[in-house]
Amino acid sequence: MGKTDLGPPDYRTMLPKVIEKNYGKWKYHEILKPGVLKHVSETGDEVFTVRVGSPRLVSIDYIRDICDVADKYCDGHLRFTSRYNIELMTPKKENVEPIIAAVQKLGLPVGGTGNAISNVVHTQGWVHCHSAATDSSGLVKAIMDELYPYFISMKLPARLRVALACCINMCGAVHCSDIAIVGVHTKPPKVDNSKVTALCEIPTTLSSCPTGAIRKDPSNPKSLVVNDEKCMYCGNCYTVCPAMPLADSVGDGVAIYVGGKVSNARTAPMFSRLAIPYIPNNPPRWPEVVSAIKNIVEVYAKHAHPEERMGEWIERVGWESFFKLTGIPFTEYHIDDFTHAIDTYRTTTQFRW
Amino acid sequence: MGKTDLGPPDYRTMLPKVIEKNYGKWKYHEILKPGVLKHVSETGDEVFTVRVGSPRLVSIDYIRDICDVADKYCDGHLRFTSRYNIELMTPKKENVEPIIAAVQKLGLPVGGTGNAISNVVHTQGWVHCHSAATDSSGLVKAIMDELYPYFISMKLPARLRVALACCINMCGAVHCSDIAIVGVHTKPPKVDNSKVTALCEIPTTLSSCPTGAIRKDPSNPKSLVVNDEKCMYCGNCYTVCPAMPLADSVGDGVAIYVGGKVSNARTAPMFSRLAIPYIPNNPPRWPEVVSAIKNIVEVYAKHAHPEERMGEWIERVGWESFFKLTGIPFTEYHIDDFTHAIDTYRTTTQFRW
Amino acid sequence: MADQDTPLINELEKGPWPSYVKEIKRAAKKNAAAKDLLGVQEQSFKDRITHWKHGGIVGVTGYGGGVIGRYVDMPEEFPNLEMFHTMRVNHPSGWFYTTEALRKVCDIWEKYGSGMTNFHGSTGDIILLGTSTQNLQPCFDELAENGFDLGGSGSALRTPSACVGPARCEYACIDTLDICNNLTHEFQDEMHRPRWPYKFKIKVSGCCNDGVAAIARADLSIIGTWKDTLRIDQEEVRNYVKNGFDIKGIVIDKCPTKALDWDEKKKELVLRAEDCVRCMHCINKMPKALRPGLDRGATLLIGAKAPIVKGAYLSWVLVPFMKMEPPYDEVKTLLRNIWEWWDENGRTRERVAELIERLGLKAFLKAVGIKPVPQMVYKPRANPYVFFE
Amino acid sequence: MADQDTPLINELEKGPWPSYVKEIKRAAKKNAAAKDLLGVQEQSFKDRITHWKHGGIVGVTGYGGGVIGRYVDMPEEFPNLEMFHTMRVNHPSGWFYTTEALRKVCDIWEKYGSGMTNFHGSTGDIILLGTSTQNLQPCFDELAENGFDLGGSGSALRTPSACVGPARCEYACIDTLDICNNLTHEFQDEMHRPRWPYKFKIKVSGCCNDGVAAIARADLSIIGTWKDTLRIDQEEVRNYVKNGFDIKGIVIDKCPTKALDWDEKKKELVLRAEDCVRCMHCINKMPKALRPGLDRGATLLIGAKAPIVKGAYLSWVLVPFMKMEPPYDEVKTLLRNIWEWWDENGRTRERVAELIERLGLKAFLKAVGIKPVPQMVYKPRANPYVFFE
Ligand code: SRM
Ligand code: SRM
Ligand code: SRM
Ligand code: SRM
Ligand code: SF4
Ligand code: SF4
Ligand code: SF4
Ligand code: SF4
Ligand code: SF4
Ligand code: SF4
Ligand code: SF4
Ligand code: SF4
Repeated sequence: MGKTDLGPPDYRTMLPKVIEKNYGKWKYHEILKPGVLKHVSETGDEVFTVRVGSPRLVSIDYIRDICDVADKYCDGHLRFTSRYNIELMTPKKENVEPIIAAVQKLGLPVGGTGNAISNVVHTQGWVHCHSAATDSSGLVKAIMDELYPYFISMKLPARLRVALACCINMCGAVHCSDIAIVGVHTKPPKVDNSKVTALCEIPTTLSSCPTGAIRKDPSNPKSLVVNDEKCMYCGNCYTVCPAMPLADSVGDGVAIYVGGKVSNARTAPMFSRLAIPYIPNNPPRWPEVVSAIKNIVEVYAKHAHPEERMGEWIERVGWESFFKLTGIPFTEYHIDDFTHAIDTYRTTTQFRW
Repeated sequence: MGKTDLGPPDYRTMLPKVIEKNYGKWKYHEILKPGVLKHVSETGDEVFTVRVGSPRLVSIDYIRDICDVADKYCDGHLRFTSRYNIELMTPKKENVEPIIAAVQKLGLPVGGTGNAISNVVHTQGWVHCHSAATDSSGLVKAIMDELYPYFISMKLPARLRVALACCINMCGAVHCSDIAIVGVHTKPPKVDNSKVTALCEIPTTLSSCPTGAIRKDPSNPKSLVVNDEKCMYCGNCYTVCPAMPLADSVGDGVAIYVGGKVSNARTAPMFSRLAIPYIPNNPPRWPEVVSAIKNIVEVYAKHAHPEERMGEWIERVGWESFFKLTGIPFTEYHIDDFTHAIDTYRTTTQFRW
Repeated sequence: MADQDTPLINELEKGPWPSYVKEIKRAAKKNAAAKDLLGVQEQSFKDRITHWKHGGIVGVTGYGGGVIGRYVDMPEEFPNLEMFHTMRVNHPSGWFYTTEALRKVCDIWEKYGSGMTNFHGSTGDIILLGTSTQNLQPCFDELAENGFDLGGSGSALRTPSACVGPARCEYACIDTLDICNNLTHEFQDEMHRPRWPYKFKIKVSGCCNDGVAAIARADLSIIGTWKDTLRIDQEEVRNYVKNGFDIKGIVIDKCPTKALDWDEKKKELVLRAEDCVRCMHCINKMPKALRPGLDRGATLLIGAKAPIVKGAYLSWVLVPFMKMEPPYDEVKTLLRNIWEWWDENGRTRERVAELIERLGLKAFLKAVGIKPVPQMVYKPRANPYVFFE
Repeated sequence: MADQDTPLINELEKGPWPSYVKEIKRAAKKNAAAKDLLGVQEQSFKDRITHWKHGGIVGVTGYGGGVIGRYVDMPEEFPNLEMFHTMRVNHPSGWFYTTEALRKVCDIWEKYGSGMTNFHGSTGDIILLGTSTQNLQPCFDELAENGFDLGGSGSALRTPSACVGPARCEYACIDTLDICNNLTHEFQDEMHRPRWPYKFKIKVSGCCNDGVAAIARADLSIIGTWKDTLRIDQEEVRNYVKNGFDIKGIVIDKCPTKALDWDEKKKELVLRAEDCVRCMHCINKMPKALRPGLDRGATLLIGAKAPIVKGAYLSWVLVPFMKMEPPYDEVKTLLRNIWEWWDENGRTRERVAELIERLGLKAFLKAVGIKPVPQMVYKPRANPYVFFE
């Protein structure tokens, strides 16, 4: 047996020199242009950062390509951001344009800083996850092709965070994003009786269902039945039991939630809230999803005040105005009926028409 | 058998002439001084209203006294407000001072308008209710003796509504008052076995308990036992079963909730929230309760902005500041642990020290 | 009960606020039950607990409610309180009275009751406090002969109430008194014969200042509002400002949606009408200059109640705007639909809001035939647990 | 898998955003599994469903986690994906790398895996996407020899992560990287041997801009803040204003507590320090002029998670302020106390926040030895259901 419990490499061994030297001494920063940051230290040192968009799902050769650039201009160091972007740092201002040229040559965009749409936090999708109600990398690619102009510029009222989860497990901070795209099943699991006996721990499966929709089949003790009325397609049963697949080529699709945020700047963090309950999957380019998102971004860009995040704008004008301005129909699905539902019901005569 | 389902007298038969004539035509009003309103009609007519404080729990001779005043100055009409005050109305300005003199002769205060503390909405207490954990009329009297200066003046930042309920059934709109005083039991019901058989519908009683604290006595099927750990003294069992009295001369007392409002002016209506979990009953004058309320009123009066209700002020400065400024200790009891508790937990790093 | 026997409550004869103890003493002079009431009050002050027992069911012929049965737990000491029931007498809308009518009530109560009253109970009834079982029927009969009827109690419609409204308030957007009176008369059966899962309350406020606290304590809250734009008399606005009124601090800055501006150049109040949420604040502070709009009606909200059992509820917007004109058929139909659904689905002692919470607003809206609109909610759901059809 | 066999996903080679399809194709040139991955992706695009099956438990010796087992549901068509497990490799705090280290990982993955990766997974690991059961151990061993270890999966501590912090950010109030690294090393056992009711995540942000979204997705969110007053360089403030910066619109008006004013006369920014809730906004907008205070530490919050099962949670304030200095014993003790209580009381698949909700924050505070303070709540309870001791 080899080594265990080594832990990750010490970050100190990974830091570029200028970072090591000025660690904890940074004084202020400027955004020189989209994707280019300059940080100034109390020591007078400066570091320039070029932020590079990445598709995240990449080959090892892609990583090697990036390493080549870092070797050439960044003394063999680089980092990734919490949103999968690559950051190439150098103390030399004159390296900035060459870095940009080099990554652009690799087909990678520079941007994602300031009041932009940065990279999309996302998940596995049809590339790896058994739970996925939609694809992840594919849909993100379709979306970012459309939102690309917002990545390479800083013309939005504020930063706009887009995230995507391929099922309602919502891997990533999807539930607190300015725009969250979530894969949803809309049909109850189809019990696969052949698997129940072999693979299913029946009591666990029964108790996994938050609505009590699953019971034993009265006519067959080795099987389960789902009460369709009670099922809300959460997939919790499938997580614990392979005999309960929900995937459905017609029923699977995407919901869009908006107005979440994570930062505590100005306003407290907020959850994203339901804008569009369901759009069926339409690969390879999900045109309906993409245009719905574009519409929301554009309406937001047009109406929000400077430095106002999506959710802050909506709270200011009211959700009734959000639906009016975006033209998105308000339906019974938008009305919460989960455990804390009543806290969303309006207890005032204050509203807009 | 006499008449039934007659319904209440038609309000039209009760209106003073000037009201009848200008019904729906009022244009604006002024507060001439504390307790005196002037309403001006589009017709040019005016009506003057003298608002008179009342203890609510009154003898018929009191009503007759008031009727005498109304006969003399108000053409035999009067009304009561939604907070038990008496309103004497006249189109004649010259009647105002005589009305004031007449009611003051009866020992009644004039006031309760504008940014004042108006009458206390309250309930039955030890005068009539079996549920009462504190007295109502007595405690209100003690409180209003202290708050009297605020009734006859208009010097607060905004109106301040005080209400009192003698148990947590909270008769009245107590739960949305600037200051709400609530009678609370703090000991579980003492099962009166002699009554269980005769007066108690056992299944109803068992199911009345929201926390499932009551069960049958395993050793005596005709009796019930309460799990003290689980009991939150709500009295719901006592409402359905006389064998479950909670009243306790040591455990009964008063809690104070603050910051509620009903109007939709500026802010949405708000619930009152726990400021002081428990003060034991101390009749006849409940000095600890009275001084706690006085303190809250004074701190509010000192710190709130003009036209800022108690709850609006607290929301602006933060509850942490409320506790700091009033010197009221924050305890584990203030932290919600009921069904929607988590909606009160702070999900942001924004707070004051 | 001699004066020296009640040292504790005597303390409450002192002080500037009018004393209910004095009132009981006044009644005690004429009435034995009122005299015992002094005694039991003193007793409670001494013992620091209530001395009332659970009420049995008592009432008048043909009615299931309107009377609260009450018995003292020390009948030997206070024999005149052995029975001490209250009668809830329905008030005329807006609590307007002629002295003649009031004196009549007093005379009847002098004859049949303790002579003690509440003007009013917190639901709005005249509370006649304390009489015996045998006196209930004659007392009721005589009240009825003089035009008074009982209000609600038990699992029934409770006495609706309304703010003074158009009778003496320039803000009233609906005829609160007529609505209250009309609905009360329409639903006499629902009020007098309890047959629902629990109580149901209706309150009517002429504007969202909500003078009867409808939004906090009425299962159906009817609150006046307007659909067009509030009216501004710029001349009067200028007068306010000229007289030193801090229009910025008091009005502009406090508008919840920042819909107002003061144009210092033009000396004009500027309103972004589409942003106004009709909160009344600016109107309240400048009643001579600002007035509600003219296209008037009500916002209907559903479900307010006190904390028992699931915690208190404020009412939820149900119908953002409804015209309110006699005979008020639309609201009557809505009420009947609500009651039908609630009656069918509600558990014992389950208020309508609790039922809506249990079965979902969606189900409720479907049952009463109302389309979902965003005005019903502050915000859409955050969780992904949608039941698709 | 020839190019013409994947017409649907080929569409995603077009467009300005870099294409992951191109990346799979690159890997497919060298690796059969990657080639099949193209095929299964095309298949999913055609069928509009996923083709992955539930994973069985697979792993490396001595560890209970760090690997996600995965199998394709059409093994005949895609034999090289019959097993296609991912390995979660723990990243160096802040995601800083030398190219040397990165190339090493690439080489190892070329040898043992599909050649496809995620830089990074959304918890923060390097995701090595797709290998067989038999390759897991040698791959792991070689990673370990080169200084890399697996991250967390299953009912264990998950890979902690931290924002770039003091390494390249002037806002950092705590040493995010050191805290993250220190805790990760301290709790290797908790990470590698799942034994809790469910997963537990830790994330560290240097300030409340919260660059790792800790407050939304970490059971313990550690967020930098300060206790004294933010620092103002009035000269630089004036420079901003001079250069046309809209200080009123962008800063003053947007301060959540209205703690700021611009004194036009003195040309000074006025701060009411006691009202500042350290939201960072003014600092964010004027980084040359404003800086966090100097008495620094962290606010600790508890409980964020995704929606399964009870709906999503944001973290709740647990410790308003804690000094954060190595060896970070205070937070370590706290973590151990939390885990002990959770482990003892939690049900299977119950996150710590769900347990706190079920048993009450009060009980939790008692168990971990923290005194209640008002900073923990937005507001006190409104309901009267207090359990007195
Ligand atoms: C590099 C990164 C940290 C890291 O460790 O990787 C980072 C870096 C910076 N952030 Fe951030 N933030 C980073 C993720 C985040 C996140 C987390 C996320 O996106 O999932 C948030 C919370 C977002 C949210 O609220 O939903 C975040 C909220 C902020 C904010 C607050 C924005 C607001 O007003 O709500 C600022 C302040 C500002 O820019 O005004 C900020 C500011 C900054 C500054 C200016 C800090 C500094 O002085 O160096 C850095 C450059 C910002 C820029 O892009 O313009 N950063 N920042 C992350 C870059 C992600 C990316 O590739 O796009
Ligand atoms: C790989 C990753 C998505 C990605 O592409 O980035 C991922 C993938 C899975 N997540 Fe996740 N989660 C990943 C980050 C997250 C996050 C984000 C985070 O950690 O910051 C969350 C939200 C935060 C949280 O923990 O609540 C997240 C919330 C979930 C949940 C819901 C948990 C909950 O309590 O609500 C599940 C369901 C479960 O645990 O059964 C889940 C379950 C899963 C499983 C294990 C599905 C399953 O039941 O087998 C997924 C395996 C997919 C696969 O094919 O490999 N994953 N998952 C992320 C881990 C990579 C890494 O280690 O860096
Ligand atoms: C007479 C009465 C209606 C009735 O049918 O009986 C009434 C009458 C008026 N109210 Fe009221 N309100 C009356 C109960 C209420 C209530 C209900 C309550 O107190 O339980 C409220 C809600 C209180 C709350 O929010 O908790 C209420 C909230 C208001 C407001 C909004 C105050 C605010 O800014 O929050 C106004 C507007 C104002 O005065 O600025 C208002 C304004 C007025 C005006 C000025 C309306 C008018 O133009 O005539 C009346 C004189 C007010 C005064 O006292 O200064 N009235 N008003 C009630 C008098 C009660 C009393 O005896 O004190
Ligand atoms: C007399 C009155 C208090 C007063 O002094 O003003 C009153 C007195 C009682 N209320 Fe009430 N409630 C009175 C207005 C209210 C109000 C206010 C309102 O109607 O605007 C409320 C809050 C609003 C609401 O309905 O939620 C109210 C909420 C309750 C509750 C809690 C109901 C709930 O769903 O939370 C109970 C408990 C119950 O129903 O078992 C209750 C129960 C009672 C009982 C019947 C106690 C009982 O179980 O026997 C009290 C009889 C006391 C007695 O000795 O006569 N009373 N009660 C009020 C009725 C007078 C009238 O008709 O005008
Ligand atoms: S979001 Fe759902 S489908 Fe996507 S990776 Fe996470 S668990 Fe799998
Ligand atoms: S999908 Fe969710 S709601 Fe439906 S049966 Fe499975 S666990 Fe129950
Ligand atoms: S609040 Fe309680 S004690 Fe007081 S009258 Fe109402 S039910 Fe009786
Ligand atoms: S007082 Fe309430 S909690 Fe206690 S036993 Fe009775 S019903 Fe249950
Ligand atoms: S609620 Fe409105 S309409 Fe009714 S009295 Fe109060 S201010 Fe006037
Ligand atoms: S009524 Fe209220 S919302 Fe409308 S303009 Fe006036 S203050 Fe603003
Ligand atoms: S969270 Fe704060 S300290 Fe960390 S990178 Fe973002 S701005 Fe800087
Ligand atoms: S940090 Fe936030 S709260 Fe503090 S002064 Fe700046 S903007 Fe206001």
